[in-house]
Amino acid sequence: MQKEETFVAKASRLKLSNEQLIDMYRTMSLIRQFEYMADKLYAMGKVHGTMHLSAGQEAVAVGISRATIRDDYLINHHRGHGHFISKGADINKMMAEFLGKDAGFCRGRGGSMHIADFSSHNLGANGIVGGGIPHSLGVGLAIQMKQLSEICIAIFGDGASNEGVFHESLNMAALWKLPVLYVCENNKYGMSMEVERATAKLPISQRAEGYGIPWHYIDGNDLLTVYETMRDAAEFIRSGNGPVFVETQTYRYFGHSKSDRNLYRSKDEIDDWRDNKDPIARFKGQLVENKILTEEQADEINNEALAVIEAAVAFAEASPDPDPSTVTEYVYA
Amino acid sequence: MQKEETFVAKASRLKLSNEQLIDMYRTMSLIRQFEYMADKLYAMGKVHGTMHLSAGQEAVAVGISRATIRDDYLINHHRGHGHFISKGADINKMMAEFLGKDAGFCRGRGGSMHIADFSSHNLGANGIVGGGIPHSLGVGLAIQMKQLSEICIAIFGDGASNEGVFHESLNMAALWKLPVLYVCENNKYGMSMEVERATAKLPISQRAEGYGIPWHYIDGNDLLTVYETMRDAAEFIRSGNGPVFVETQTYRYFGHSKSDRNLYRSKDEIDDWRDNKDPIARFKGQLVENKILTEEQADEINNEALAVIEAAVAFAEASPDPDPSTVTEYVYA
Amino acid sequence: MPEITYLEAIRQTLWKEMKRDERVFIIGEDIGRYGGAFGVTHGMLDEFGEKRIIETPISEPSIIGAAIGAALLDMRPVVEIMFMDFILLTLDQIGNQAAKMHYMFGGKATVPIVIRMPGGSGTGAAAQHSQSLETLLMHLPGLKVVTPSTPYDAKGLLTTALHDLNPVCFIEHKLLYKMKGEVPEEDYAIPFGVADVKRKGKDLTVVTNEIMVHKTIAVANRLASEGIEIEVVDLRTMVPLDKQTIIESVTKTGKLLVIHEACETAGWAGEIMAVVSASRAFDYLDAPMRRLTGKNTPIPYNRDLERAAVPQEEDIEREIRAILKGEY
Amino acid sequence: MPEITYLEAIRQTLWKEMKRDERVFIIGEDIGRYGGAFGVTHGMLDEFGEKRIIETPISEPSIIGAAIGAALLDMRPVVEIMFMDFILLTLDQIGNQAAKMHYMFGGKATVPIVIRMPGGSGTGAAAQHSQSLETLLMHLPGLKVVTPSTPYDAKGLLTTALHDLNPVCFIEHKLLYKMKGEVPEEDYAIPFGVADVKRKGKDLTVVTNEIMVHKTIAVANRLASEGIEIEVVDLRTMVPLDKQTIIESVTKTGKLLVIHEACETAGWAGEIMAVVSASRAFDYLDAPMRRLTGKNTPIPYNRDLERAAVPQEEDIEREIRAILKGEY
Ligand SMILES: Cc1ncc(C[n+]2csc(CCOP(=O)(O)OP(=O)(O)O)c2C)c(N)n1
Ligand SMILES: Cc1ncc(C[n+]2csc(CCOP(=O)(O)OP(=O)(O)O)c2C)c(N)n1
Ligand SMILES: [Mg+2]
Ligand SMILES: [Mg+2]
Repeated sequence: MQKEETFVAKASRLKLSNEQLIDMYRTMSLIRQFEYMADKLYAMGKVHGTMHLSAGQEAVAVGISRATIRDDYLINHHRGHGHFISKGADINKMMAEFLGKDAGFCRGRGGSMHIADFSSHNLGANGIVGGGIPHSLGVGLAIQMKQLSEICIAIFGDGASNEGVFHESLNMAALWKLPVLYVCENNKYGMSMEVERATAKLPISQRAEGYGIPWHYIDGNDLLTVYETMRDAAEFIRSGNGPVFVETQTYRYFGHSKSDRNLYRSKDEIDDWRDNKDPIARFKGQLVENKILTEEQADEINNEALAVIEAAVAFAEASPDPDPSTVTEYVYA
Repeated sequence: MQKEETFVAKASRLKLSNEQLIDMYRTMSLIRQFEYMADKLYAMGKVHGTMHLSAGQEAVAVGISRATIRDDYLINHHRGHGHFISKGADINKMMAEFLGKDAGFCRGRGGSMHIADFSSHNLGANGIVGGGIPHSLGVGLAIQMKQLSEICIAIFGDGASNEGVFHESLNMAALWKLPVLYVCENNKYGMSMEVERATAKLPISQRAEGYGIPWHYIDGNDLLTVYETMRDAAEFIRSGNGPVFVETQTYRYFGHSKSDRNLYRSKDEIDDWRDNKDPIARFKGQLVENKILTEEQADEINNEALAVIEAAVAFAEASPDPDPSTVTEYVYA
Repeated sequence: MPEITYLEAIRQTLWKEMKRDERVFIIGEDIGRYGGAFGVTHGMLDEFGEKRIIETPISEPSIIGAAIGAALLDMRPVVEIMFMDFILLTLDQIGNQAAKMHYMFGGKATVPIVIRMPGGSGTGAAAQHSQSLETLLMHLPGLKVVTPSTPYDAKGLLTTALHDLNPVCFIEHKLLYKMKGEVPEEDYAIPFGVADVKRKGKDLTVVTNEIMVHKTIAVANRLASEGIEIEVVDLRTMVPLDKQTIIESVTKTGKLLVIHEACETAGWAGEIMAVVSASRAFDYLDAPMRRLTGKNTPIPYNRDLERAAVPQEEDIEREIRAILKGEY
Repeated sequence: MPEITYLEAIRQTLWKEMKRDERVFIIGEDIGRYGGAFGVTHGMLDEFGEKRIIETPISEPSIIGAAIGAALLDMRPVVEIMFMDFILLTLDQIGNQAAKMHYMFGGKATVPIVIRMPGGSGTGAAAQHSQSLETLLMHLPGLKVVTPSTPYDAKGLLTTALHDLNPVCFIEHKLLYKMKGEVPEEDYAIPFGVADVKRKGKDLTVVTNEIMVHKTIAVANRLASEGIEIEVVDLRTMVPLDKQTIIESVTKTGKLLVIHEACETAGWAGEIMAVVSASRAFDYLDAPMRRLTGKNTPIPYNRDLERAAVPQEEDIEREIRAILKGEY
């Protein structure tokens, strides 16, 4: 049935105005530009550490953030730029952190893998695969105890779902009916490991069945599908029904991290995803086809996004490095 | 259908001779006597450390050991006396280890929680809940690499199935089709925690579904059911089909360990299991009813078992304590 | 002043703090009806209900993880890890997460958690239930590490721990649970980083913690009859470490013996020696610094072996006498 | 003699040993087509196939557990843990299981595993990918702990590790992977517990390991032009520890500086001081023993901060000069 539904019909059923749709496009574009700039800065030798870029996965981030409220708590993973951006993080501070500058979110201590912005309920990325998953339990408990209306969104990858804490946490979240939306971004690989070689049975999300948690396996590159699934899940969770598990099928374009030579996947595969399944191109096509946006407007949005990113780079580069004499600051509160 | 089958018909279908049936009874009795003696020795102040008694769970141990071969590898858990005994461990050395004596399996280093007998492929008990589960992976890999005909049997409790390694291990065992029989002894509690409060969805064994592992949830107090399930599972595994998961519903009579005041369960519940579902009484009833054994013969077997245990105590008590000057022996191989 | 046990001092402090601050909750295994493996939380379920005495499945890493998440939302979780040995299951969450978040996030996250854990040998629980692992925790920056030796200290230090904004590892020695001591009913806090000279003396400084404090005092009392006066410095908190008290004592006595139950190799005795060596006290040493520690072995089950694995009073006495006689 | 990198020395040794002994296999994450995060196992999948280069899901505790099980059946597993930091996830399996089995089971189990792990900072990987945690491993009896500083040592020590019957933690410093050095083609083994005096000197002993060996030698070479002769003791294996070489060197020079990248508090520098203090070398000390270590902080991301967190050549030089000038 869903198959038959036109884009316009779906958008209107979802009560998404054209402005909202365009804003979603804008945010995806911003993420994409951030990631491409990150890659470029790395190639220019300006990035000291490692990074994990999410280009190709933008629809997941934007779908989630638009389907939830700003104050919902976000637990992010290493490939987290997109989620931060779509949650509304200050791009300047993000870029500054990425470049290790004093003006960065973490004053240069964290870098790409450890961006956080607690003031906006963005509880941070994590360099330990799966490391953030159990934090969802405590956030969920705190929400219950304080009787807050927010929910917790915990993001992790296909690879992370093989860590022990995944199992422990899903069990407890289900037992205690915690308000947590678990989102597994399945981008087909955990570093070089294909999901088929790492996960005994697919989809990953069917594992949620074992804990009695409702689950969905969806096309993560189709923005409105992501949006709808997340919106419904969030509503279900917010109403006190306990956790939901959503697996989003997506793909990353760049290598796993800075040192990846992509030996484990074919150029054809990458090209196929890029050329035929790109979430941004797909969404833009839908907007253009339905006259919500013109090609020119889309280009303009992309240019604006690039300008925002370039300004962020300028901001970051103008920021001083942290003073080495402060190296032991923040060890203890 | 099974329900209708008479005991005799079932035994004969399973090709179990009367001698074999009586031997199974004997072994259950021996385990029971060991556990009661252990409790008595503890009450007499002769046991320094802690212990986890398996009285009530004898049918699981005996069913497994009789359904598998002597050389299959056993990974045991803290409540492991029964499994060791039914695998044929030397009772004298077991008792000596229980009492911390030099003649014990581990020369007094291990005690109740760390009995092992590597020569008979009994790879040891474990004081860490779930700690032994991942060892099954390596045993399975080694069996595959060496092309052995044995399988690995990994025993753990309902509580252990909530540790992260449970998930990690089941996933890898399924991926690699390892020859492992996973047996979850569900005795309704992990220490004081009822399984319903600890496990989001029951039976525990349905979790195996998430890894594509065949699973069974059976009455662990019915010896022939245990025997048949384990025999079939072992055959399936031995033929190269990968792991099987069996959950045996059973019950422990004694407290969790030496310091348990049983506050978390009712006397009625304990009595009900003891009086109405006891695996030994049930099996004896079947043997007697079908004239395979007389009451007198059963008593005699029990007396013999007690005599074996008493002799083991005598052996253990005659054994010297380890020499304190050897305390740092065995730190390194 | 009322005499209560170390265990009761801990329970009462938790109880009071839970009454005072509704952000405090306890999470762990078998802490409800069972009252915890050692009975510390006995009765608290009835008082506070299962929303604040949260019993968990056996999932140690995620128990710590849960506490971290709650702490990030300004709750005050207290975790009971049933045996200190099981922290080895949780060191990613303790060491890579809780300890580092404040730093990694540039001071923006705070992780106020108290992780209680019984440590030490002496109960016949063997290698996986008897370890003294405080040194591991000391080596992970971002953690505070507390090792009370008396009911009085337990209450005062736990009070401070419950008000600290950092992850605090609060180590309770199993053999101390039943020890009685005077504990004032009114509230008091013992600041972290302040060692307690449990016995004054001029001839030799023993720096120690936990149960070894008591063993050392027993020996010191015996030696006093011979006119030998041992100074016993109970560190109380391992991180932060009260370097000053150590340095002053060693400067006075000129002799240092560090005693711990933890295994010798890379145990914290070396840390104390490094502190002394970097201080003016080094010049006052008139004998080599010595340590008396647990042996480099897992803890064995048999009672005699178990005793042999960690320092006993006779070992302490022998060691002190040897130092005083100049045998080293 | 051919010059090869530290990384190649490790790969060649693994390769040879896998050719020689079919019980050896490698298990870990991304060690196949990817060749491991640092490329150490590059090419080995093609040579040995996926039955012996076993790629796993991201499940560190159970990877170690798998190795233990295989070792119990007399296999010779080599585990690659992608970053040393992740051993915190596995310390139950390493410390409560692998390290203790031989002991707990009265000498009947042997657990011959080599656990390879890259450690150390300097790559901008920040707090959770840059730690130097060898001290934690040293404190768990039953483990051996190896820290090669050169391609030559890496080959010789890895050969020994692969023949040892105990769990061996083999720590590779990331910044050393590309370092070149002479490595004989023929087989050789460097016994554990034998430190290497990488530079002889009479004025001051530096005891160190890994990358700090090279930093110290660079400083020592500069100081030599002023007539200052530093002796550089490269421990090579942390457990077992070559106490004798340390003692002899300090007895000769009368001055000790311990340098490690690991954090200061409860780091292994204290162990070295305890060893010296318990030896005749203590009497020969003519200056306080000193340590220069990583700061008590998680490793920060920013390059300048990261440099500031661990000893650099200028720090080493300053520290040596201060000791020699009698400033302490
Ligand atoms: C505990 C741990 N193990 C391994 C790594 C190294 N590592 C970083 S990301 C990654 C792959 C994660 O895969 P996935 O969860 O699918 O996320 P993706 O990178 O594909 O977004 C690995 C193996 C790590 N950082 N932490
Ligand atoms: C890692 C770990 N956590 C907790 C414990 C304490 N403990 C010992 S046995 C046990 C209960 C285990 O329950 P289950 O697996 O069901 O086995 P049972 O005792 O019921 O046979 C607990 C919590 C432990 N030994 N190890
Ligand atoms: Mg992935
Ligand atoms: Mg149970």
